[in-house]
Amino acid sequence: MNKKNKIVKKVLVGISVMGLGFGAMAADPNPIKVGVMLPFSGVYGGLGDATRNGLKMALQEHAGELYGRQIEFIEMDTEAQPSRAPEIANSLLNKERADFIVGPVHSGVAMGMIKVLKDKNTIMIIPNAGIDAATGPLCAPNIFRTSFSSWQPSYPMGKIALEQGFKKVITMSWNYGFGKESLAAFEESFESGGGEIVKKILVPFPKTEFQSYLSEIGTIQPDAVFVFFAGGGAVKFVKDYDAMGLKSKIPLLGAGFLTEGTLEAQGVSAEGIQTTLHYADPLDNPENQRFRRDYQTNFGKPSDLYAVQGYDTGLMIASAVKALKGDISDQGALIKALETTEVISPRGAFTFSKAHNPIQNIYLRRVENGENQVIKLAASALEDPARGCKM
Amino acid sequence: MDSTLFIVQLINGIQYGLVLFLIASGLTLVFGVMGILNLAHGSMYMVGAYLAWYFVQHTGSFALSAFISAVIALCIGVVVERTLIRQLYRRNHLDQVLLTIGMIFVFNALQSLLWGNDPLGVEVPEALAASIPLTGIIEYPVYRIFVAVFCIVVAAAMYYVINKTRLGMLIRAGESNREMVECLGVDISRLYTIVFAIGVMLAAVAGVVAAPISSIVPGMGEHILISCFVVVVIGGMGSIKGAFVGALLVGLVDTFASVLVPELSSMMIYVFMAFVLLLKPQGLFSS
Amino acid sequence: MENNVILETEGLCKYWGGLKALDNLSLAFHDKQLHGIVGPNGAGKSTLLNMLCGHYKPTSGEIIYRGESISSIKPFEFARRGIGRSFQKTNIYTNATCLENCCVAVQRLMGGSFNFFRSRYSQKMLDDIATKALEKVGLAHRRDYIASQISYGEQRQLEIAMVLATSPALLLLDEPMAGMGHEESQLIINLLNTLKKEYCIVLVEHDMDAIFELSDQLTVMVDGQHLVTGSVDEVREDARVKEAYLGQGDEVY
Amino acid sequence: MLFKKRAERLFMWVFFPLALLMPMFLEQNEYYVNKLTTIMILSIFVMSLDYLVGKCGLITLGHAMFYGLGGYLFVILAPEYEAVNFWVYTFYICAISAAIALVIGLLVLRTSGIYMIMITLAFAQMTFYYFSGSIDYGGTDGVFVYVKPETSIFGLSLFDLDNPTHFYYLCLLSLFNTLLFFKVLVRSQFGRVVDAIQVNPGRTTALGYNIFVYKLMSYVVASALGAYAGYLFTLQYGFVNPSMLSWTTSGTALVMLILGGIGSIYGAILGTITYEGLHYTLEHWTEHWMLFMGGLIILMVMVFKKGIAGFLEDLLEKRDGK
Repeated sequence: MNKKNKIVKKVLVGISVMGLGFGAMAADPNPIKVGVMLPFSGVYGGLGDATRNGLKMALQEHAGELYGRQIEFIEMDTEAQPSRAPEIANSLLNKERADFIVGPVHSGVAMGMIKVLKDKNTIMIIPNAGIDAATGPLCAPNIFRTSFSSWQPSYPMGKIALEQGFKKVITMSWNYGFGKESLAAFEESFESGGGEIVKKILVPFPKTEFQSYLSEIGTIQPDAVFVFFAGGGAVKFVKDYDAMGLKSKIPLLGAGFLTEGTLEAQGVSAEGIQTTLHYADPLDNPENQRFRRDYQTNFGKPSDLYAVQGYDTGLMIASAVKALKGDISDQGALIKALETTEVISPRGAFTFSKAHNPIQNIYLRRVENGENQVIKLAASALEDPARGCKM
Repeated sequence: MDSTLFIVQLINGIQYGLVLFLIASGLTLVFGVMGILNLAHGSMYMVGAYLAWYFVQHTGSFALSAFISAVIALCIGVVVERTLIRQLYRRNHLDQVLLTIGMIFVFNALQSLLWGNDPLGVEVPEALAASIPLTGIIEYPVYRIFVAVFCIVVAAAMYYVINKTRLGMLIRAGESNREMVECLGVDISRLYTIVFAIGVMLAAVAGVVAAPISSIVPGMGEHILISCFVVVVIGGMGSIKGAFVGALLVGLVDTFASVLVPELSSMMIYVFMAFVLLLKPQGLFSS
Repeated sequence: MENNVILETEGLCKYWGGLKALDNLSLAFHDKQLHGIVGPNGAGKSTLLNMLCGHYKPTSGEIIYRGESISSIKPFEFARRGIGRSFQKTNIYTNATCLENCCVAVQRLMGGSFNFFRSRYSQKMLDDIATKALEKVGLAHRRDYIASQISYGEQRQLEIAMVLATSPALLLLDEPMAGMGHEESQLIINLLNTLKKEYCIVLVEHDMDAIFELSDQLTVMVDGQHLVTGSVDEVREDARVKEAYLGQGDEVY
Repeated sequence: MLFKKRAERLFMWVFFPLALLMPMFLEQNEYYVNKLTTIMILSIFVMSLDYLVGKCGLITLGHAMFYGLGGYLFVILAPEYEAVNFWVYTFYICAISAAIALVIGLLVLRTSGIYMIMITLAFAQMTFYYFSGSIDYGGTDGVFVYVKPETSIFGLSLFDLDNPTHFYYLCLLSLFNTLLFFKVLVRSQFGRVVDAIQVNPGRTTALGYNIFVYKLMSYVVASALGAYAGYLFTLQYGFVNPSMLSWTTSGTALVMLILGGIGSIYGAILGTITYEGLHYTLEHWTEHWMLFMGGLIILMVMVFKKGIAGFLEDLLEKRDGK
């Protein structure tokens, strides 16, 4: 009934070849079950798809190192509907008895999942949702994150804004968790360095009618504007900001999601926008170049941030399985193995903090010719403060 | 709020209101003439935006894309009316709600199948890409002014068609008395097909026109649909004039609420609607 | 002898926009009398009835019931004061039995309509009163029939039974004989002859024979205006009435 | 007799004994117990909607508002780290929801038909946006319920809400009571007037009933039970989120309702089971399940108007007729 994916077959082929090498070892005949809880329809559908592709790609590449274990994927569409999240998580936990549950994209769904999965006999790996609480007050030994906390990408931007000479800044985002946490992180570093937030605008989610706010920004005339928007809202905001003639007069700064997966739709309006994020497509390292090439070959479209995060999740699972020689039945040992993994990611290698959030580099990027070009390293091996985590 | 900002916000509000009118007019027209509540109206708006994006990719011309999209929308309207909506004339509102909810599901699925889920954007056509300086720092995009003018032209055209032409006469007659129109020897089912197709086309054209100043994303239809509901309920169901006034009011309330009570701004249009209904349960311009 | 006046109108007007549906009408309705109202189409008869039962609000003027002005009370309160009404188009609960139709009417008097738990089928007293109302109009034998399955004439009778079941003091009947055959009409005429001994009845009817036979008082209206009120004989002789009807041409008695 | 139709009795005799025994077969699998519990909770919600739409003719597209309120009221009222009494809070939540429904009903019920559909929707959107933007209640991320209530009455505690099987039985009991309550209500003297209003409002007014009051009462009762369902849903996983209030929740409930058979009360359960089953199957079968779900809904409206309950009734009547 569940989608047993093609990859299972491919993995099997890989194993029969590898089997010669590991001949002495009796492989556990049961597959490792990876539950995938991502949105495949609706606004977040594209993100879910990319994440899944990345995840599968990583596990496929490392199929030979899993000590004969097969991987079975069980995919569930969350529809980005938080109220359904507990039920789906419950089905992966109790019905499918998944060893790993990968998901979600949306922070609200993450809350619903954590409620069910916290301290349970499975490993939850968050490949995107940035909600601080997941590796803060709600942190748990069996919850990991391969993406970022909301705090991480925005925090370094405060310092950079000051370096560039901006003293008075307006911050703006949707009035929801991810946005508010991003603004708070920016404010934290910006204000501690002596900057002043002249106004904080919270737009009701998911409203995309920005005209009135932009008019207000034009009247206040700050040194710069720091925003958090993503997806469709980011497209609309960047275009409106440009059309109102503000871009050339008031520099636009943002958390990286502002120009992630949206550049094509934003067109020339995005040129010159500076953002901070833990990844950039043209990042110059061999892993990234190989990853982007292989992804293009495998899936016939360019990779993106979400694919990288999914890929790293796959790498993490593969490395833990490898470290434990295929036997993942002891949860304590499995958690230990995951905690100590160093993921050699296209974004650069990263390790995990005590709260199970990546300790990673954050890059300053600027949009040039429709690409997020890396300007410099904004923060090196940045660790989320994990406020409220008692682990 | 100083006076310049006030004027800028006034322009913003009116401009937003005019776009709302363009979308809501089809909804209210279809309801007024046919008594059909089309929840899938927002999906038509979405379809329009996606079609515009698709054809701009292929033809490179915004005007041509707009034309092709409008024609396709018209055809969708005819097909949907002939196959589905036709069955509903003698049914109650509940069946209409359910059928059109089903249509939303189908349109959303088709959108995802055909065009994927990534946010898309259409560039503003070159000829309208400029901006006019408004205050020292704010410029106003020409395209938005074009959209406003376009909406006014559509409103005027609708006014003309409804009040001065034979089709308009039939539409007005159909609103007040279905049997009478039938007695006049008019093929009412053809009239309905035409009206429904025009309604769909208006929604799609609104999607096309809005495409360059919005992001084209899955679910964009449902979000706008609810705003349209507020517009037509305030204006009075079935009244084009009401939709016009309602749209402008909603545009202004929304814009000023965003500035004055930002935390509650998304609720304000609903509060405003409740207030209007308290005074006039049938809306401002009900027949 | 004159009976007590129970319902009066004073300068009653109803305008629809610029159109005067009813203009400055002052009438008095007496207890235990049948007051007929005739007039050509558009004379304002139905408008009058609709105002007397609270369905429309008068543009100006007063409706006085037992000395109290009731122009501004809610429609349902008219019925509670004892003003019962039958409609031009049959207006019953077509999906329910005749008994159930009357029970709805009785229950309003008996109370318990806000009782969430007591079964509607266990109310013997209620059923008895409802049955009596059916007997009164001669429908006892149709008690357990579904209302949509009885004949048209019987449906009209049922409607009157429902009104009676509310224990009214006043009956407003809007063309109870419309669309009926001769025999059926005769049944209604007999019924009304009995009822008028107990109730004040206001009857709007196109059947002139019937109305002349039944009326104690008769009012003729034309174009929303009051023309004449008097006994049947007085009205018969009135020149203005003849003119009005001849002028209309189509409705001669 | 409370259950007059054969189909109804058949359903009662099959469903409830089966539901009663179900956890014994499913002991091994917590998921199915939880899934069935969710279906029961949704059934209560859909049933309250059926009473409004099917029995009172009040078509609403904003019933989710009360579903969500049931959850949020608990989060607002109950202390965060202290177990409260389940029954006391049931009372609080139903009473407050009823009061809110009373106020909203005063406004909403002045309108009818299409207007009412839209206005109920607008009110639901209002609460949706309120909780989406609220900082105290988690905004779009939602909030957790950390401690579930205890269920003692006079010192006797029947259910442990942290135990899925116990919670299942609590929901089954609630569902049974709700069904019984609505059947009694429909049969009652109040129900008689409600029927009368539904068939012929003009006549009912002319008989001296203030029909507004009856509609309002019905609205209040149905809303309070809708909130109760939302309260249970919240307790099941201990999680509240604004998406409970979204208009798709109301729309889906309407679809379940018509699928089960509108106005039949027990059909709500059939509709919910069928919808959830279809959703589950389609979802596992194809990523584009929405296409098929949409198609099914359209088909259903076109040809399967009476729903499963109506189909069953016709089937049994035909057999009886022979």
